[in-house]
Amino acid sequence: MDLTLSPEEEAFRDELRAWVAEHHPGREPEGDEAAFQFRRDWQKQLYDAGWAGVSWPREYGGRGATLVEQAIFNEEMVRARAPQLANVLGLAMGGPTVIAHGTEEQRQRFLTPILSADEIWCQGFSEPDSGSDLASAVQVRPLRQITGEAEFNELFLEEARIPDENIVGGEGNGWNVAITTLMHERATLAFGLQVAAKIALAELFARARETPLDGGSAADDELIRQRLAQLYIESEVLRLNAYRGLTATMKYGVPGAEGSLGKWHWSELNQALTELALDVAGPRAQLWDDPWTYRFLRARANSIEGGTTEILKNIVAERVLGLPRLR
Amino acid sequence: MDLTLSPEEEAFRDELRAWVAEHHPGREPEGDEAAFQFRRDWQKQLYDAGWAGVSWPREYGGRGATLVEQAIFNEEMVRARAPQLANVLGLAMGGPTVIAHGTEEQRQRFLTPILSADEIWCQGFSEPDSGSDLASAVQVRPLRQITGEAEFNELFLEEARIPDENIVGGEGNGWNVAITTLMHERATLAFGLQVAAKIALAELFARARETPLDGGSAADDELIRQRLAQLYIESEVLRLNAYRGLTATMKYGVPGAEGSLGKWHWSELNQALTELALDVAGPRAQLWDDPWTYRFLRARANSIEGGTTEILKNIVAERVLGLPRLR
Amino acid sequence: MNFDFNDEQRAIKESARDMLASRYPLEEVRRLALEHERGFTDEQWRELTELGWPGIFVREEDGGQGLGVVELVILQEELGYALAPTPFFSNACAGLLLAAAGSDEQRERWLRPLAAGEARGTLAQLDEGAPMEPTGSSLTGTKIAVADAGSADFLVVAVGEGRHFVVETGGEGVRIEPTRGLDPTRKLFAVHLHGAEGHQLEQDPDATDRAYCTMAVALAAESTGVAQRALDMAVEYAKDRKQFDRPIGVYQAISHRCAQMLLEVEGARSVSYYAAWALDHEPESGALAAAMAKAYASDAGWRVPASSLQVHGGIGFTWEHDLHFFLKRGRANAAALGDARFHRERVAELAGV
Amino acid sequence: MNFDFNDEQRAIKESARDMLASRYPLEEVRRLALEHERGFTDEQWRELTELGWPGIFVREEDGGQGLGVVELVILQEELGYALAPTPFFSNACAGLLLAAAGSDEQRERWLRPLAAGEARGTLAQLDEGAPMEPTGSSLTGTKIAVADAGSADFLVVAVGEGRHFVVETGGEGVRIEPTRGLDPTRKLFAVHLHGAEGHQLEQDPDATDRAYCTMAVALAAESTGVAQRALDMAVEYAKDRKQFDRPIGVYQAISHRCAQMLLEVEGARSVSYYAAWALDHEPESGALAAAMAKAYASDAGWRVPASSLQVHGGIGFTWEHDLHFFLKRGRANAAALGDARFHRERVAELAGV
Repeated sequence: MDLTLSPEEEAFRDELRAWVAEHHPGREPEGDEAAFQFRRDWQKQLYDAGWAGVSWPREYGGRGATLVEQAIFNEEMVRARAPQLANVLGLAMGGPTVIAHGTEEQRQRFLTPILSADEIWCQGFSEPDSGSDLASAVQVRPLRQITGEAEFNELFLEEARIPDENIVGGEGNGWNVAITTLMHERATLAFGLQVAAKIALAELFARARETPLDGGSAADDELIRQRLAQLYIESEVLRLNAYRGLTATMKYGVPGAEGSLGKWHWSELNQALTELALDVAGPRAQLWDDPWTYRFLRARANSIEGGTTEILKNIVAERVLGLPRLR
Repeated sequence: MDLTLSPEEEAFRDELRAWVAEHHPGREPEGDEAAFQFRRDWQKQLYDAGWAGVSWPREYGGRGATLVEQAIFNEEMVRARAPQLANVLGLAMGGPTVIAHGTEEQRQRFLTPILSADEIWCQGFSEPDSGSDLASAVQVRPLRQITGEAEFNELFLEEARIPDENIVGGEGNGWNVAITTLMHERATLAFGLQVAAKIALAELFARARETPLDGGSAADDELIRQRLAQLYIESEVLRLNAYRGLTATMKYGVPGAEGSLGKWHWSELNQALTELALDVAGPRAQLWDDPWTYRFLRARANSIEGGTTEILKNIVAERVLGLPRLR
Repeated sequence: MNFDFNDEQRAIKESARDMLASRYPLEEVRRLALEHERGFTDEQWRELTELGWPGIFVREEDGGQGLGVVELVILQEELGYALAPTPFFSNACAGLLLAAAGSDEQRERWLRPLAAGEARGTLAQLDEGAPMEPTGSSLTGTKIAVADAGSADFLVVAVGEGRHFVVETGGEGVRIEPTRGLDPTRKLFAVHLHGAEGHQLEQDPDATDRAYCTMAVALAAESTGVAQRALDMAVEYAKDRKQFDRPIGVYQAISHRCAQMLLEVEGARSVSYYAAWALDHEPESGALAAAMAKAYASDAGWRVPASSLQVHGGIGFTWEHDLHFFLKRGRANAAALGDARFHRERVAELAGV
Repeated sequence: MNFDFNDEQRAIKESARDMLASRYPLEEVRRLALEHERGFTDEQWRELTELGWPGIFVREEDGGQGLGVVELVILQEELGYALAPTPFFSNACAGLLLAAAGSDEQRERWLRPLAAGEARGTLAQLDEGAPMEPTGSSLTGTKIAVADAGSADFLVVAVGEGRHFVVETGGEGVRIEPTRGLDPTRKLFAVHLHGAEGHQLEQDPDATDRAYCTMAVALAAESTGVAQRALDMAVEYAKDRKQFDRPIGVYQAISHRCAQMLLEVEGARSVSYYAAWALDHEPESGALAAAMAKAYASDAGWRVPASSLQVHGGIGFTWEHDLHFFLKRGRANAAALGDARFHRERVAELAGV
């Protein structure tokens, strides 16, 4: 058992940290279009420096890094508050799926443009009604969320024809490919999530210290201290479970079901964190002028996006515990 | 809306209260046999004075009281810390079932001995394996619980023959009769439960005041105050829901599904109450010499006995909310 | 012992539900919330006035209907269920304080027109920074999260030691500025006072406390209605939406969640009704009952919509779906007039912990 | 970065599990708990001694194996999983304090025989009433909930200001009386001292604090094992038991409950291992990590068995079923060496809230 970084891992981290410190492009501009272009430029910059897709094979534009280095990369990017990438889903889901299930032609065709953000990928998993018929070509409409923002899109496919050579994993193998896609999403995103949780928690600590309460601050209040401490412990458990999962993945080669556990756990943690933040805000929680109000609303989706908590618990029960499946 | 008692209801309560104050037999003796005889004697005394089965029809030995009076009876008995009756299940389940579904012969045969505790009833609903074959005559063996006590029995039936005239509700009508039995159990026991919860809570308040903590008492501690207050609110909600259910039952004639809600809610409340008591005890929770240790263990059965919480939630979902049933 | 409405109360409840359902379909709620500056139309206010709602709790001598807290709570529950954007509640808060502590002259000047729906008031309670300290009858400072101030004729301004001042919004030194609230169905404003003239109400701690208890219970009842609607939406969705060839309502992750929502909604309802009854008929229990109601409904009021959102999955998180308005109202209500923790501490104190 | 045991650690874990499974089937646990006064046999203790367990964390110079907290935690998790009644842990508590703050002479006198399994100690921490105040080296007062004191050769008695005294149980003025604990698998005693002679350990706050952190982590690991076993029992039961023609494990009320138990067990395990590693290799993180581990495992250690009991239904509530022993151990552990709240407050402090 060794929870410190090896000299190679430390060198990787230090190199990355120095590079990010030098090239960090500052705050994201306002407005959807501008923000998107900003993220695209940032990803291109990473790609040009060899930092996009660090764990992808070198022959497709990656760095061939270890899983630990990939985890370090994710942690460092969050820690530096680096901008998001334009092509998160291509990097986290599409690319790994093509690497795992694609033909050599597909890899040559698709992987590099994912890394360079020349081609942006999206994921289309949810349908308005299960069993619905997919109904002229592709239409995309932004989907506003309860926070007022548009982060997702509605995608309308009407008799869209997909060329045979674009089927990944062969015909009739869709479920298997979809599962891999989701497992990659969960395993790789988890590291970013746990660091994001830690940053949010640090901000909440600061908020509590700055909020006056009964002559002191909210951070002196025993109830709030207990809840902050519990969240701190949960965030550490999330981090440590992710590292244990990573060690197992490196040993056994495939991401396990721990990713499902982590995604579910993170969503509960993040929701609890934003709920506590609004409690700390007290009567001011009625106002919109607080970043935590937005976060509270945004966090409601955490237990839905990328696999609902209900489905994740099913997966844990069936695949980890071996409980029987309802038929 | 009138949550006060009518003059008739007040008179009923005052008469009962005076009677109980005069006839209360004091503390139950040690030992299972002695305790049982004590309870049996107490019930006989109630029966002789006309206080057993207050809401049962007068022709079968009851008092013909209203549901509100039945509720007052249950509350008063708990409030006076009157001994338990020997024949709780006969009074709460067996009797009401015979009244609802029995033939006139059955009513004449069985009801009065239930009230006088001349015949003790038990309920046999749980089997070691579902679908098990019931296997010479009737054997009874006490079943010890995790608290170390024997409150339930195991009942072995081996080729026991039941005379036709003892079938209640007719052959093939078992499920319907069973449901009535359970609904009566829940509706009638609920009033006793909510008062029991209030008494337990008052004892917990006292315990908190007596427990030294940080120079004051545990009752001065903000975390404990918040939890005590929440339990107080829940106990009031339990009481008020029971009264709303009672009003509805009086209006519509049959006990509704609120009984399921109340039983489930009470079990959570009582478990939370005993959990808080052990937290108040701090390191002394390791010791057995505290009545709350016993209560903490005993409370684990609350969410199982008389219908598990899982089954009660199913009932609420299907019968109150009209959600579809899994087939 | 009868825990049910009488015939008159039932009639109020049913006509309120029917009227609100016809006037405030969710498209109208959405339109008022997102496109209307004040959040309600004159026509809508006139209709409520014709029904006598603004004066429902005001004594007949002061031009009201002389009904009780139970009747106010009935309207509030239905307003919450409909999620009707209206200044009804903010106006009622001002009216309750005037009725409790207004002099004869003050009641004549502000309460009578309020009861008649001819003038509206609102309560300005929350300070931006340090508590507002009046100099004689002159008020300076900023109050935030004041509901419907932009369309109110006067404010009841709370300052230290349980004192209240009426300030007319058209007077000198009053500047009112819209602020964005979490809940777009209730319009919030910042009120800046610079030497504004205030008319002090009488200091009657018991009567004022009862007024605040009544507001808390009325808001608890509103949250009960909000939660009930969110539950109804969840149940309907759980019956219709299919996954893996079955309606999702057959899965216990959904059905038990709905059962839990029912437990919370029924609990909030029982304790709100009880508190209303106690304020009307058993004053010695009123303060404790009101604190219980607001504490319980503060939690249930947003947890139930949040739970309903989880039942709905992704669709419930979209702006196009109406559920988010219920979540926002419920959470904003939880923060208004004392949060759950504040009221639990009051319960602890009054229950003798 | 490698969050897994090395080969030696894995070998310790596997041999511990195999040995404990063969020596402590649940009938034997039950027999020791209910029928045996001391809770263990000489033969059982001898076997642990032959394996070198009592001295596992003791330096080789003092006659131990010179291994770390990680190895101690491995044994503790397996002892919890087996629910083995043994004085191993109480003895380790005394040993950790002697190793931390014993003088050369004291270590020679008490730690070396402890490491060799030839003498046993235990920690007497909890005061019956007012804190014990020594007069010179003379101790008077009562300590309660002292594990295995009835079979111990000496006690390490904690008094104010971080001071500790070794008191031999055979000495003058020492009376030891069995008390019934919540958990029958660990025998508790009251220790009455009347002018008993104590040998004071050195006052080294850092070393003593590390000893207490180590005890907390070791107990957290034990609770992790307890919880894991309760989960395994629940999963097995959920696969076998049928209701409505299906194994109950297909119902989400059961399967999601089991998933939640897994989350808590894995969390307790991760944080206990991490804390053990930190105490061995990253001392500056040790205190915070230990507080996290004990806080988390205090909760999981009894909630998981309670949840398993719910999965089992009525049968789980019977005395004949073994589950209750796990619930009782878990809950007693939660109360020992600082409860969850105490350790969360420590986390708040050390994490800089």
